[in-house]
Amino acid sequence: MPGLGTSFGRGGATTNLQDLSNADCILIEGSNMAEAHPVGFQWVMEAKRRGATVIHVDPRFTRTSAVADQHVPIRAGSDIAFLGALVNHVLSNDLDFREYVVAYTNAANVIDEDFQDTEELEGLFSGYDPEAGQYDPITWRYRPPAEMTDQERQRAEELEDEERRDQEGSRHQESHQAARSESHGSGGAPVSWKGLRDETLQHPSCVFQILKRHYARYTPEMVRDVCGIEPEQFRRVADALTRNSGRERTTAFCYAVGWTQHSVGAQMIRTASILQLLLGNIGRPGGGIMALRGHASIQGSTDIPTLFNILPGYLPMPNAAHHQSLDAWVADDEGKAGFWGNVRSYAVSLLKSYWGDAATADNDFCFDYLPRVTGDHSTYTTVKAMIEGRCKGYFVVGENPAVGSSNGKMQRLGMANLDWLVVRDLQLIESATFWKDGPEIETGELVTERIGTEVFFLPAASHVEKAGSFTQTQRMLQWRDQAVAPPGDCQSELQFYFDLGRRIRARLAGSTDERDRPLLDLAWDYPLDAEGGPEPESVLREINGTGPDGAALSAYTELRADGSTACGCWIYCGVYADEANQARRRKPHWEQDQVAAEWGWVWPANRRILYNRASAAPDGTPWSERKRYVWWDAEARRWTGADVPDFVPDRAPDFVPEEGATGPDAIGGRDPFVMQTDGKAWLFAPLGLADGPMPTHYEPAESPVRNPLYGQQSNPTRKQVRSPANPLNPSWSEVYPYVFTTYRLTEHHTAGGMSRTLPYLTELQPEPFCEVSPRLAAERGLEHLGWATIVTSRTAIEARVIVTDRLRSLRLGDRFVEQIGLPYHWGGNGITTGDSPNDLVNLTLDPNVYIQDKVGTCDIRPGRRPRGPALPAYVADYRRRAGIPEAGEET
Amino acid sequence: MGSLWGGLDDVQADAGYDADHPPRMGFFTDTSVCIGCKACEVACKEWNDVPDDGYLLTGMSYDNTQELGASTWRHVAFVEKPAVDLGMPTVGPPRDADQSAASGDAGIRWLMSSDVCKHCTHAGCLDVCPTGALFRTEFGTVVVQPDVCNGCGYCVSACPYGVIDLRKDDGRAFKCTLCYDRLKDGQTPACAQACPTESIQFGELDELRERADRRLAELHERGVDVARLYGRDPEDGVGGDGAFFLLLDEPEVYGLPPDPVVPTRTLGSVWKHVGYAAAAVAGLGVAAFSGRRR
Amino acid sequence: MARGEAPMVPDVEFESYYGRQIIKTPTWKTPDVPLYLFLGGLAGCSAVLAEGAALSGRPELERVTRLAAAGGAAAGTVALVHDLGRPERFLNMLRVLKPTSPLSVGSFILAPFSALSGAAAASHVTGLLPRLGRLAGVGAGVLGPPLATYTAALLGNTVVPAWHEAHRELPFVFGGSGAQAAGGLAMMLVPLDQAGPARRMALAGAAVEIAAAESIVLRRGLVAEPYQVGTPGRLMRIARNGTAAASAATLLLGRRSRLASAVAGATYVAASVTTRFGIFEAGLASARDPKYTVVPQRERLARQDGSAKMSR
Amino acid sequence: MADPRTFLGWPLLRQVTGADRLGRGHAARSERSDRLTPRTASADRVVDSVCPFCAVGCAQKVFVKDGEVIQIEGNPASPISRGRLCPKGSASKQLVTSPTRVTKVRYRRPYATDWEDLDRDTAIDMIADRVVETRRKYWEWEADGPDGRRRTRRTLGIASLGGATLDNEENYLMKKLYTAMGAIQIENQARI
Repeated sequence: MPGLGTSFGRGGATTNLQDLSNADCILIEGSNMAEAHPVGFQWVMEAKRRGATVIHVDPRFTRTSAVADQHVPIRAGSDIAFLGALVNHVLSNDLDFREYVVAYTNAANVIDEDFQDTEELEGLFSGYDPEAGQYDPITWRYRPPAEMTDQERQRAEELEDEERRDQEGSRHQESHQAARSESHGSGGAPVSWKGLRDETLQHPSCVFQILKRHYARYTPEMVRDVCGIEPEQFRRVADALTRNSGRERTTAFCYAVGWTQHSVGAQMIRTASILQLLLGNIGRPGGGIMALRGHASIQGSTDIPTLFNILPGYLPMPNAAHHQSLDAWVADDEGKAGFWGNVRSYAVSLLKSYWGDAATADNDFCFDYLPRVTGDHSTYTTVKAMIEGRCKGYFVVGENPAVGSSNGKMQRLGMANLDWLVVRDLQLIESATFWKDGPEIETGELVTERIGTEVFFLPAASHVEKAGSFTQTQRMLQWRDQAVAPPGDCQSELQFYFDLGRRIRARLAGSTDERDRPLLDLAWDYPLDAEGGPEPESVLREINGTGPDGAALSAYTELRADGSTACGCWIYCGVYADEANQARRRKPHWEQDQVAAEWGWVWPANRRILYNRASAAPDGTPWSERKRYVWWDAEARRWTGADVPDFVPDRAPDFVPEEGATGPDAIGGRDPFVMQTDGKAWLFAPLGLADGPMPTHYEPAESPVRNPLYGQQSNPTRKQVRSPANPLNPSWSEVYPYVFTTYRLTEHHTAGGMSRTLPYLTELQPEPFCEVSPRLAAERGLEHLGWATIVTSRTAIEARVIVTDRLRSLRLGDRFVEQIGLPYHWGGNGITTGDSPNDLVNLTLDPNVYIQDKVGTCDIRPGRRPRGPALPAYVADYRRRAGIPEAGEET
Repeated sequence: MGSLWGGLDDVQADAGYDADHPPRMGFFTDTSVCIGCKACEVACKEWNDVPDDGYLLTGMSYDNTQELGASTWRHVAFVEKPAVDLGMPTVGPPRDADQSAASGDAGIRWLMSSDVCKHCTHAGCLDVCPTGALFRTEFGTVVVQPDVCNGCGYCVSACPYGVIDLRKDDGRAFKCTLCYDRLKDGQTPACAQACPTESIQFGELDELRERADRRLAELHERGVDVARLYGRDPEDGVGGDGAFFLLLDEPEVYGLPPDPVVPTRTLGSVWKHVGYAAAAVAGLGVAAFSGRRR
Repeated sequence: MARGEAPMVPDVEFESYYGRQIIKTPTWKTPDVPLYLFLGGLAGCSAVLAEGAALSGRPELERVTRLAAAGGAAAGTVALVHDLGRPERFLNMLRVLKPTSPLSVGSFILAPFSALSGAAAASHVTGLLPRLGRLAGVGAGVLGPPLATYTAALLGNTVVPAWHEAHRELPFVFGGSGAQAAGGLAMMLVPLDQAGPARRMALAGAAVEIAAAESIVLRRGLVAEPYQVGTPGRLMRIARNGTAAASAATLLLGRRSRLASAVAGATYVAASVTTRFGIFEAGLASARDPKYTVVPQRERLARQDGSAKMSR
Repeated sequence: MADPRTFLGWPLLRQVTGADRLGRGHAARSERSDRLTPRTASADRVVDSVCPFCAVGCAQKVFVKDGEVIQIEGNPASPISRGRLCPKGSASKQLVTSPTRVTKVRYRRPYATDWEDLDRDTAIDMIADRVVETRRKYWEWEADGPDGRRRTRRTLGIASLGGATLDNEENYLMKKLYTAMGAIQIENQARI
């Protein structure tokens, strides 16, 4: 999300699936779209049928590669080197879409003179504090404009003091940084002013030149040595991308967890954003970056987050160090340019929807009822807290961490140390039965009779037994009606949590303790449906927001900061416009154009392609007839086109905002990125990312090779979860010489709870297997369909062996790197069972979003793994041989 | 009377339906856009309540379904082949041609194809079925009537493609019905509706054949010379298939017979020789008594 | 001309889907179906002998052959119904009469034959309604030869390579083998003086069967291989040798020694059964290996010089 | 086939007298084949839904008869999926009607070796008690920050994981309740 959020201002896919059919070239990387999003892939095939070139970059030759025009085998985790080289190719051959780049990106912005690049500091940017493992972004700022009005200069100093206070004052400002980066799901990071710009792009410190220098060493030969991709094939990809960009042609990118699940995940997406901006593909039909989300409503569960560091609409959870009042909480972004400038009205509206009448102006609208975060409370840190006995109660709802989360053993050790655990799911998943049949029971590391966790398994309602909305990968909300009643004790989470909230409030009814006020004042009365649960549409209406007269609002521009409006999630305001559930619209596509605006509802404001102002030239005319999409209608003095314009509807292309304008008024006619405080897309991110303004290739935490580009081996700001249960394989170790990467199969669903329990799916892929190249099979004596044991410093698992040419031995410089493929769906329960590959994965997290590095090193041996206590002994022996200190202090 | 082999324009009329019968429906499976997702296998089983049949990792690439049979009416085949024998130069930059069959860097080809009953113009299974359980529907498709079949198994030996089989614990023969019940209600068969990339196309057979010819020409023009149609020719050994294919390699690579022929084509000769033999036996009988007394 | 294990045809190069068979292995169960093939032949030819015996006044021969015809038909029907997946629906065999289905045609032969041969045998044994019995016998006699030979169409009209390639010879194998069996059985149970026709029937049948079977086994090309190697090969050789020995014994001692006649008869019957099992197993073997389907079809295509069998 | 005893229903007669002389089509039809209709034709209602598996959001039609789901297939009207589904989406009926689905509350006592029954109302009461108790026991008004103690008003005793498979409305109520409760260790699949 922050990858897209900081680059463009919103953290969601910039386009939609149908639009892929308008692309002239589609690059699929960090995704196996034909297998993970097969029905969405029809649009890629549509483009292919019209002559588009489809390129798939993936460590393995998958079902996507089978129908792609080019498959580029790449070493897992080395994507930034490949994409950086493409950026270098574009810049050094002047193949960028210059008019687009100058007008719509911050290429012309000149950066602070104190800024130093990784070229000068051996892989680090200026402002790195080695002890805290974090950056101080002060030197990454825009250089102030030559002449500034007094008001601007005064504002600049004010903000500068605030920045300095932030940096020196708080050593533990991770969550501040994380909250800031994650909160750019909607609303770019705030910079204090538009900065000095050299539109000739010649100034040595302008972003364009900095980028050129930064990626100068990312050559095709470097790509061969880092990624294992032959220069000749690299050039074919580069040609395909550049030939299919510009006024007449557009290229689209598709990615998924193949990019997000890395310790440099956000930066991989940043590189793609930079490349697409240089090629001028953002905001245009057949262009953009399609973030392919995994679960049905993962976009929804970050827009309306069950996440620790954000509130609905990407409002940051208040941070104890900075936000002790409503004003402090909104100060960071209030008043800046762009729609994010109205953050106070969004925040107050949220507090009104939480605490209703109890929230008044004089009590900061109950701001003080909000709990505050003090750093990283992400799931892996919480699991560590469970192991250390600091967290006692756990709800696991529609998720299966024992198989789906990384370092499965830590997950189970954590759950074994709880007082109570509530699991809500359709089937008895591994996370509910770890105490009875988990892997640690077999090895003796845990003993059932000594696990004190009290476990409640409450059956859940399926998707046809409850009404509600999902938010899909193209930011579309689609409503589901209820088909049948939930059987037996099954109930929806809506029913369960409403009931739980009611019972908790009943237990605290008489309390005069200040602690309980937030619960007692909570606006928790909803109209009830036939089964006694809250009426789902009433909750959606609350999310949409209501005005002073209680009527449903239709746009977030109607939200006010005076408490007269309430809104559960400001970016979803409009989903209940005109008192109608817009997400429930089902106008058949044959009665609409391809944009199909009357099917479901897309946030924000039902806009299907974001930043579509950029689909028109600076003067408002379409870049070309072939790629016409949104343009300026001179007579009607309005923006018009196939989609809801992502711009101020009546703002002329030549409009220049007056000095000191704030919020939406500060958006100029040539600023398509309306959520960014400078209206431009960020090639260079002065703020908002914990690990640097420009993506830089770092090796994963566990890598078979040294970082050929810099002395700095891994991401300097990566988040390490230091725990005896999370030892790391030393890099380029002979004991763990191979790379493994986990992935999904079409026939199964993530942790297997919804597919390994179904005969029709299990018979399609019945047993866990690993995919290895013929060369590796020969080297380690692995037989096709035989057994293999894969071991890392965490644990060892077994899997059947599939020897296939689809896994290529990659030549990196003078040596071969072998990659092992591991589908991760299996666990101890279900029709067929097996070991969970995620048990192998180490916890090294991306500093922006705390997602783990799914790539790691391992060893592989023929035969099944040891059983019982012999397993931990076998793994410990490996650790010893690799020189990893036993359970002592991390080196 | 009814024709036994060779071209046949109106299979329904040949099976006794009057002139206002609906057009002949069928499948055209364009394997060049198949992504091997097996949605067709699941959608078919879900609609027809076909039982699951075995959890076995076969090692045959991603095909653990193995073959068509009584409890598998759709089967997606997976073949991993080196791209070298593509009949096209793979060295040097590929033309801008649609290389859907090959990975651009001459590494590997991964063929996928969703196999199904061919609903032949001259169907061996239908011809040999003694009870009339197998019959030609008004849509020109070939269907087993489960309330009639007594499990004699003759159809299993008469199918040149090895599609139909007896279901072990049930005793009767089963195969794809081209969703005969859905067709009666004007609906699309479950597999065709589910197929994400429309590799499986359902429609009137004549129109599908035209569409297939256009697609073949389009692929040849893009340099994919290995593309060929299989079962489209009304003059082939089964009179052309109701469900035909666009393949990217020899048929036997997918487990399909290169030159399938309906046994009925030689039935005339079979009956003739049976007649001769019967006469011979009768002759023997007479001769046996015409000789000397003892 | 003993044939060794070595197949006549060298190993051939062909592509397949992981070596899996292309056509399905026939689902007919053994011993049900091979036994049915034998019993059909026995019953059919016994009915012919019975008519001959009735006309030529050989009461012992008539009694044995009438019982053999009726018994064979009944046992055959039981074997056939037992082989069905849904035996309770055996009557569906008479739902339609399909000339394209040898089994449908066969059902309309077996059913009346069983009735008529049963009636003839019953009337003969009980003496009731002799004229009707005789009439039924004639009917059975007429249906005898078709019953004995239609089973060849049953196998010949399949896609099983070993059977389909041999569809011209199989009727003669089955017809000959049926005659051989009927004659043999009669030689066992009928006194020498009345068994002359049985001997002649057996000898002639054997000759026809051996000639036809050898032309199948010795055929050039891959498809004869299943009849040469493995169990089917052995069975075919045992049957051929058995039949030849029985014929020699019949010629030399048939007329003189009651014991020799009985032994020869028994050998004839055994050889006939073995032939059926040999041919049945050969068919299964040719279905299980894809080469027997692919290679001959490739050769056929090549012969038609790749004419537009498949539009490229 | 028609009951062989009713002479007129005998297909052989239809074969001999009709146009289907070889008995390969019209003559061989059984009554069942004539009356055959798809089970969805007799559904009580068709409900608009969306596949619960991945984020493409394929629209589904859910056919219901006598309170049971009899079919789930793609909705051709959808501009995203055009009526198509992947293998998982196509298995949706089996997902919602799976015999191994748990429909009764399961409860495991601390240190116990097996599940036991527990009625739902009691279970939710017990959970509410535990939430209140754990919240009280691990409540924290302030925490050490870089600039000294700062007000946090939260509990670190309770955590929650889950929601990418849940509805927006459900995630909303969960975050609202947890936030009011002071529980901040709230996470979901966006993190894995």
